Order: sequence, then C-alpha cells, then structure tokens
Amino acid sequence: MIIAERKPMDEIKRMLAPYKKVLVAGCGTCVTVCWAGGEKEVAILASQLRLARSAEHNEISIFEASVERQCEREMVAEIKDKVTEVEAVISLACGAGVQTMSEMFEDKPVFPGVNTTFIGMPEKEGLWVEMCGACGDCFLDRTGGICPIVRCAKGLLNGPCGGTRKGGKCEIDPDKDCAWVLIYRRLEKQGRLDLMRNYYAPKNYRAVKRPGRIQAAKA
Amino acid sequence: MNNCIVAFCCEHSAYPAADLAGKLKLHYPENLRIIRVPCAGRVDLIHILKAFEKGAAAVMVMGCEGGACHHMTGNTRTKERVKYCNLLLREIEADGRLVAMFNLSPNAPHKFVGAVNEITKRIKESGR
Amino acid sequence: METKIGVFICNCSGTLNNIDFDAVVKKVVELPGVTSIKFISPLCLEEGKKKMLSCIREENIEKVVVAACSPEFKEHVFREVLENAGLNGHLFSMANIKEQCSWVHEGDVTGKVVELIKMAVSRTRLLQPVKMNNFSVNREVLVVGGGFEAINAALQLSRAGLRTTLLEREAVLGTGTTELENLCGFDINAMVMEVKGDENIEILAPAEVIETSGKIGDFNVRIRKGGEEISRKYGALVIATGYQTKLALESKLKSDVNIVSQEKLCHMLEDPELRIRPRTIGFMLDFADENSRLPTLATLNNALAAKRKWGSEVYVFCKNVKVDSERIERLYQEARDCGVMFLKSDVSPKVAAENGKIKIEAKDIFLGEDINLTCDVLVAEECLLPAEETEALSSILNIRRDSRGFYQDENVHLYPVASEKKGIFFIGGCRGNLDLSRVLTDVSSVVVSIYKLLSSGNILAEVERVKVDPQKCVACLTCIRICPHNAIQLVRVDGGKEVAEICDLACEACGICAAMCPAKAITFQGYRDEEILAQVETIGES
Amino acid sequence: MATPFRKILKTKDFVVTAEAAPVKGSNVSKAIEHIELLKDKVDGLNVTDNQSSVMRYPSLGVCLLVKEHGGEPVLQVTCRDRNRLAIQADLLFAYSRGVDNVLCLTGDSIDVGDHKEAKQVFDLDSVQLIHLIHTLNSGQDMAGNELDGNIDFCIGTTATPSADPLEPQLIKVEKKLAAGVEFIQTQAVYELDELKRFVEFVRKMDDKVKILGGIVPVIGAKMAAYMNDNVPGVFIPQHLIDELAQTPKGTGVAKGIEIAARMIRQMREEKICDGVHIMFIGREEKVPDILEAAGLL
Repeated sequence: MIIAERKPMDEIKRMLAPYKKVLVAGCGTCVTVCWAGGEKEVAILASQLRLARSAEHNEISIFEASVERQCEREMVAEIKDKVTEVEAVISLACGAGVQTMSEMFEDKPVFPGVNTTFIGMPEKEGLWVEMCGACGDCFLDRTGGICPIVRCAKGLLNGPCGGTRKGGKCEIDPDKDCAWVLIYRRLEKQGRLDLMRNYYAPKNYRAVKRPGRIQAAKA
Repeated sequence: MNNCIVAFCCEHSAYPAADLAGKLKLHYPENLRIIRVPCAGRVDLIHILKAFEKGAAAVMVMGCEGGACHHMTGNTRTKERVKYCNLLLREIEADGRLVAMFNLSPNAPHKFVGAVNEITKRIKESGR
Repeated sequence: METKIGVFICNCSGTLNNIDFDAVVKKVVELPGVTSIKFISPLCLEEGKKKMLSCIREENIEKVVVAACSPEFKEHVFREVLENAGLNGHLFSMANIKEQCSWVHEGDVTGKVVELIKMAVSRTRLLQPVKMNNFSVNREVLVVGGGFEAINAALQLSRAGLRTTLLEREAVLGTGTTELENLCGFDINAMVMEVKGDENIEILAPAEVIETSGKIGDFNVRIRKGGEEISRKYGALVIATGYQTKLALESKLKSDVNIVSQEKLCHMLEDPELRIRPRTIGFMLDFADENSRLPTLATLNNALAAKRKWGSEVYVFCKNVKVDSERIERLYQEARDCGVMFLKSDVSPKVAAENGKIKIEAKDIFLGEDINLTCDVLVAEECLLPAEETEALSSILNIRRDSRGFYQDENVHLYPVASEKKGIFFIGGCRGNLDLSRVLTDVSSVVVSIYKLLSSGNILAEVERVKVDPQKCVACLTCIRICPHNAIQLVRVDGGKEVAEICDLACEACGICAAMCPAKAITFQGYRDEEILAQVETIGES
Repeated sequence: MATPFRKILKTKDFVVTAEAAPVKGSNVSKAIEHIELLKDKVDGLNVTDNQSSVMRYPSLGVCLLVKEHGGEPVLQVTCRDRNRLAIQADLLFAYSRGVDNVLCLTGDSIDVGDHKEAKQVFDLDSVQLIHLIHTLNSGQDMAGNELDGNIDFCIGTTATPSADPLEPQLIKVEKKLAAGVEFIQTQAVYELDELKRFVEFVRKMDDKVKILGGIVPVIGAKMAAYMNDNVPGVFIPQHLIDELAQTPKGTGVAKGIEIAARMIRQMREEKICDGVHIMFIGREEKVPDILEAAGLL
C-alpha cells in the first residue's frame, strides 16, 4: 500500500494563498488507510484552513469531497461539479491521484496536500514502515522475503555494510534493524544461508524503463 | 460567537465531577459549555477544531485519571490526540495551549473548577 | 416534516431561583422542531412523570428534551417515561440547568439556560432510535485454574445453577494451594472432595486452553487434554490461575545458611521431627515488593507461631507494616505484645553469611541506631508474581496485563474482576489481589455478575448503536486494533469485500473507534459527529 | 621512488600504512605537509574518499600529490557518490597516472555527513566493486567493451571484526575473499582477541591475503563514548574508556598514543596480523610518535 504524510501547513497555506474558493479532495484508498487523506483528514484540513484564514481576515470558502480512488478518471469525474465551483483543489491523494485530478481538470490548479513517501505496511496501529521500492526486478526470493533494496539504508545486495550497530541495528538509526541482519536470521532459520553466500551482480536498474508503463497481455 | 469555553466531559469522570461542583455550589465562569461524551476517547479533532471555528476561546477535553479510564485506553489516546491538536493550532499560529486535556476522577469537583480556572487564565494570557 | 420535539422544564421544586422561566419558555418555543413546551416541577416525581407521559401522548410528541438536573441521576427515570409513552428511549436529551448552570453561577442565568436547552434541542433533532434485542447465550462457564479460588468459584457457580467446567494444568486439583492459605482457614481437601462430587461440575485436568474466539455468551474454546484437542462453547470465562513467589535474596547465600521462605517456615513449625529449634529468627518485609499485604499477614502469623511454639527471639526488619484490616491490626498487636521486635528501616538491610549463621546489618530509623544481629534463620522476602502461564493465557485471550504482569490490576477501582472483554473475569492472585479474605469477595462478585448475565439464557442489548457502514469502510483495521473491548472483527460482506463489523454484545459503546476511523465509516447513535457538532455549533448563538 | 605496495605486501613482515584525510578546500599545503612527513615512515598512504560522507578534496587528487612527492598512495573508492560509469572512469584516470592501489569500500551513509539532503548512489556495493576492478584488470569494462591499454590494480577491502552480530559480516568477508582481494584493512579494533578470531577465520579461506589491523587512537573517555555512539562500526570496550577516564587532564593525546603503540607492538610481536593501518584523523602529525613508540621507526 502507498503511504503518505500530510504536508506541513505552511506549505499548504502558501499554495492556497491566492484562492478564496477551494476544494479539499480526499481519496478513499491507500491514504485513508494510512491516516493521511481520508474523509477524516479532509475535514481536519478544511477546518484548520478556515481557522487559519479567518485569523488572517482573509476568509476562504471550502468544499470537502472524497472519492474512492483518485487515480481513476471515472471516480474523479463524480466530483466534477464541485471542482467546477472552486478556484483550486488541494488533493490529499498520493502523487498518482493529484496528477489524475490535474489531468482531468486542466484549467484548475490541483495542489498536493500530502507527501507520498513509500510503499509499506503497518507495523502496528499508526506506524507504517517501508517495504518495497517498486524496483521492477524483485529480489525477495534470494533474501528470505526481506527487501534489502529499501530496508537496507544503502540498498546493498551482497550483505551488510561495515557500519552495523550493536545488536544488529542500522548505521543511520539505532531504532531500525539492519536489513541484512534480519535476512541472515531469516535464512538461517530456513536453513538457506547459502543464498546469502552467493554473489549477486550489480542490479539492473532499468528493469522498469522510466516512466514505467505496463501493457497487460490481451486475454 | 462567543468566547465560550467548550468542555467535552467524560460521563464517567468529569461530568459527575462537574455535577458535584454544582451540588457544592462552587463557582466558575459562566462561559463554560459542557458537552457530555461517553468517554474522552470519543472526542475527535474535528469536534475541537469546529468549536474553534465557531469562535470558542478554548476547548477542554476532560477524562478519567491515568489508569482509570472506563474503556482502558480512551483517555490516553485522547491525550495524544489533544497533543496533536496543539500542533495543528500552532501550525496556524494560534495558541496551542488553548486546547488541553485534563484528567480527573468523578469525586474531584475542586479539580474540575481548578481546570476551568486554569484554562480561563490561559485565555487571558493569550490576550483574548 | 420535522419531528415534534417536546421540551419539559423543571425548577427542582424552586431551587433554581436565578432563572426567569417565562423568558426561557418564550425563547425555547421559537426553536425549530419544538412543538410543545411544558413547565412541570418537580418533574421526576410520580405526579410530574404522569403529566409528562400524558403530554407526550396528547401532543403526539416524538422526541423529548428535559431541562432539569443531571442526566447522571435522572436520565433513566425520564427514559422510562418515554418508553412508557411508546417512544424509543434514545430519542431524548437532557439540559443540565441545575448542577451545571443555576447552582454554579451567581446572578441571572436565563441566557445560559436558553442556550443549554438549544444545544439539547439541536442534538435531539438529529437523534435516531436504537433498537434493543434479546441475544441468546450459552449458560455454561469455564473456570481456568485448580486452586482454592477456582474451586470456590466453580462450586458457587454450580450452586447458582450454571454448569461449570473446571480446567487445571496439573493432574491434581489444589496443588497450587499453599500451607499459608491453609493457615488462613481454607480446607482445600474438603473443597476438592466437594467439587469432585458435584454433578454440575466437569473437571478437565491436566488440560490447557490453546485458543479462544467469540464473545460473551458465545465463546469458543479449544482445549488440549492429554493428547487430544477438544472444542467447547461457553457463555463466560473465569480466570483464576493464581500467583507464584520468588525469593528476593540471591541464591548464593541460600545454600549454606538457613534462608527460607514463609512457606518453608510453616513446614518447619509443623515438623514434629525438627531437632534444633531456631533461637533467633529474622524476617524481611516490604523492601522488595511494596504490594506486601499477603507477606505481612504471613509474617505476623509465622512470627507469632515461632514465638509461641519455639520461644524464639523474633525480629522483623521492615520498611512498613501494612496494617489495613482489623484482622491484621489484631495480629500486629498480638505480635508486639508477645515481644516480636519490629525494626523499621528505609533501605534493605545488608545480609551476609557468617559461620553458618546470618548476619544482618540495618539502621533503625526510629532508634537512629545501627543494628547488628546474628540469627539462625532468616525468612527472606518473597516477590509475588503472576503464575507462569499468565503471559501465554493473556495472549490466547487477547487481554492486556499491567506492568507487573497481572491482569487488570491497574484498573482495579473500575473493574475489580471484569476484564476489558465482556464475559471474561478474573479472580484473586492472577489479577494481583493477594489478600485471601478479599479473594472471597472476588469470587462472589464474579459469580453474581455471571449469574446476572447468563442465568436467563438471554442478554438484552442495543442493536447497532455503534455501527460500521460497510459501504464506507476501507478495512484499514484501525478500529479492530484499537477497540479496548475486542468487540470488532473483520468479516466478509456476503462473501465479498472484507469490512469491520462491531459485535453488539461485546461493544461497550465508548466511541473510541468512531473517533479514530479515518474513513468516517463508524457511527455511534447519540454521539455521531453530527450530534456532537450540532451542540458545538449552537454554542454562543444566544 | 617508493616500493610498489603489492611488492611490500609480499615481502615485508609487518606492513605499516597511515590514513591521509583530504582537506576541505583547494588549499592543499596541509596535505602536502602530511605527505612529506609520513611518506618515508610508512609503506602506503591511504587517502579517504569523502570520509564520513563529508565533502572534501578528492581522494584521487591527494593520491596524485602523494605520487608527486614520492610516496605510495592507496586510493579509497566508496560506492556512495558515483554510479558505475563514474567509478570506472575515475579508475581509468587513476591507473593512467600511476595510482594503482585501490581500497574498495561501501561508504558511510549520506545521513552521517554534511550533505544530508544529497542523493546517495550505491549503484554498486563493495563486493561488486571488487568484481568490477577485476573486470578492468582483465581488459574490459562492465558492459563488456574492450579497453585500450593495460590495467592491473592491487585490490584491498575493509572488514569489521568487532561487529555484533558478527556472522553476517563474516559471510560478506567470504564473498570479498571469493571475489579476490590482496589485502584487508580492518575497521578500528580495540580488542585484539576479536582481531585474532577474525584473522583465524580469514586464514581458513585464504592464506595469502594480508590483514592490516586498524588503529584509531582515542584520546579521551568522552571521545570514546562519542565514537561508540556516532562512528559506524566502532566498538570501544569499557575497560579502555575507564583507562582513559583516569588519565590526568592534558595528557589525553599521550595516553592515546601509548595505548595505540601498545596494541601495535602486541599485533607485531604476537604475529596477530600482517601489519597495521593507522587512522589518526586530524592529528596526522602525531603518527610518527605512534610509530616511534611502537618501535616501527
């Protein structure tokens, strides 16, 4: 799932400064699940904006709307009427959603209200961690199902760097585990440590030719 | 409005504490408006923000003491939520201290009145 | 067409004398939705209620607002009036114009009263009925544990007419019960005999719980007994797995000198073949474990016995003697009268072995003197810990423990015996209640609670008062992870999409889930966002 | 002319190298001073590559200065700042100018340095870098194209003998040995038993590779605690910290030198390893004092 985080208010206020009629648009999929852009966050941002602008004596009128997936043109089309009424849109969807909105309403500025950060999973309630780098060349079969591309701070393919901290923690953050120590433990548990002894040649970073494009095979 | 203080009071603690304050005829400012909730945990950010939108001078969220929440984690979660609300207010250059969480037991009417006085003091300090 | 709201105002027999009720009536009558307004005082007595009832009927009132005292005291009274009049009890709000207005402000409060009523009316306009339903429940109870607490509970449940299963880890019942408990007047052997002879009680031993699911009235429990696994259904679960003790002193001292536990001393006192009676005995109390109610009782009992039986010199080194019941007070007095010395110290005394004896160094804070004492036997302090299986069982039950590992101890003043999950109860040691006389209170209150819940075979509960809208739910699992009562589950709607669903029986209506749901998919009748915000938005309008 | 490093490795009993940290700025006079001071006292001068992710004068630039002044340079190459094209190009340039000893490292993370917002590269890792240099040595680039001109680098790498847990590190060392290296320079060690254990492990797989024990003198208890918390891969034991804590004020540097020399002597006398690599960052001028105290001058 895509994980995002609300942008700092300063940035949002700056983007919306010239406008007096704005739509706050939420998305009902990934960003709802990660508490960044669902209906609840839409209401909070809208309220916060109204408060901010009223303190500046520069009233703003705000509409609120959410669609199931902002990265789908058909679903975004459902809120067309509301978009027509406003001068600008602040979208709480991921980058894909913001761009879909921008493309659908080319005459309206559509601003990102969140920073899209990574593909991840909840470690516990309210805490999400990065799991996948969408590299287009999955390596997980060789690493006991732990991705060194994003879970190792350096994306190393042939084992840990020399900076591992005591207890197998990451060089850059004692709160994070060294991915290669995790991989070692997992493979050891599975009796497959030989996988870690293999040499892996430099990765093909063009496995996905950017910008990515996938054509499904026709049935 | 209005310059009222909106107090979301848990029906297991702050609300009965306020009742007791009434029975003892302890006085507190008239601009207090109490909204009864089943647990402090029910109070959401939007409730607090809307109160400010309507012109409230301050918002109090009042729940049970530390380990005594009727629903185990309602008061601690809301404490975190109120802390986040402080941040949301500071982000828009408002005085974050004007939303606050108070923990008290149902038999603490003086603590209830003390909390109201405390928030009233903060309102004065913030210049409203 | 807007529903008709009736407003009833009471001045509590004239005690609300700083309100101009005529002015209030004039303002309130203009509020949208209000079709009738009545001033009746006192409203909560029979005559008032009768008037209210007939008014609701005559004027076809559909929802009610009462402006009077606190709902904490009178909500149920007026709800009953609504229900007698054929209305749903949830279509009702109270404006607390007494305790939270008239009595706490000086001078005329008419304006505030009008506003409080306005807030109540604006909430009431949005209220929706909540249905009640009878859910049938399983009447059998599972008691986990085989000590005197568990046996006692099983016997009482059986007497209350509820079929009970007693599940014990060990092969024999009552093994966990110590000499000390016997000392406190329990005849464990007689209890075991009685429970074995009770037809209403099934004993599974040795056996253990390996999985639980379901909810109050309908728990599914998987049990391992011998080599096989069995599945059972129960209406309620009682956990009485007890506690264990650990000597607080280091073991290296223990081997060559006489450092013993309270229980060991009990054995020594009973031992007819004991050749050498200890001349000097030291006790440690309240240094390692501040929750020392049971150790205090044991110390006083043993100190007295040693004094009387052996005539030993007895010294009790303590931080405090926690004398919190009449019985302990009496024992303490007796001990002092017999010449037991109590030496109070802030820090734990130094203990060393010397020529097969134990040397104790302490500073008595009352005498202000250093005390050096050599004794034959030292009764070391014991830390009280939850039984070994507590941790595993808590994860099987999905129930939290406190910082010391006991069940629920932190929340003791609200939930002495009930867990956060409805239908699961704790007794005695496993919840940190180590005072034997109070354990009996635990047993009684658990039995009464379970009897109330299960005896009729039905539980009357609100239906969908807190509800997930499956259309809006994005299955983010937030509510499932945070529900303090474990009342929410992931289910498939018609075998398709997965959504969260709240179990009406298990839900305690706290609304934490409604506040946390990022999709705003959870509604809580009476405390929906709309109903709360309607009050917020009315504030200050007067 | 200095003796080629590969020849030193083959012939000398106890190899001594020292670290030369490039300057921040274009004024290289300090670097030249250090080179002049050390070039005849050590067998190789090892030049760091944006050490600790702090941007500096390039390793290759200082290596050329070492060469100009008659010393034997060891070029450090990390994988952090350059992709495979840039690394190959830099290596071609280095070799063409006579810099033919390479130390292959992963490189510290960008987060520990002074340009925290930069994009870190890590197109290759250290094992892949070793393979890459062998490819160059064989006359080809990574894409398989023929190269004009002969290349023959002497290849070294690093290891952390005191890592916790150690096993994953050792597996990586195995991979580096399998790829083929002529010398291993360890991360700073403070427990010689750990170094011994490490050398034994390496010897089981490769008895030719030379192992240089890493020495970073610590000059105070505070510095030791700071290094434990902030320098990746460094673990200073409590007994050393205690020893430093008891040192009178103002004598910390002397104490640091004393401890370093004591360890080097032991390494040499007990034949624990094949040499030493001294990293006295910011106090390069004190390296001769250590060498003297260790009896290496």
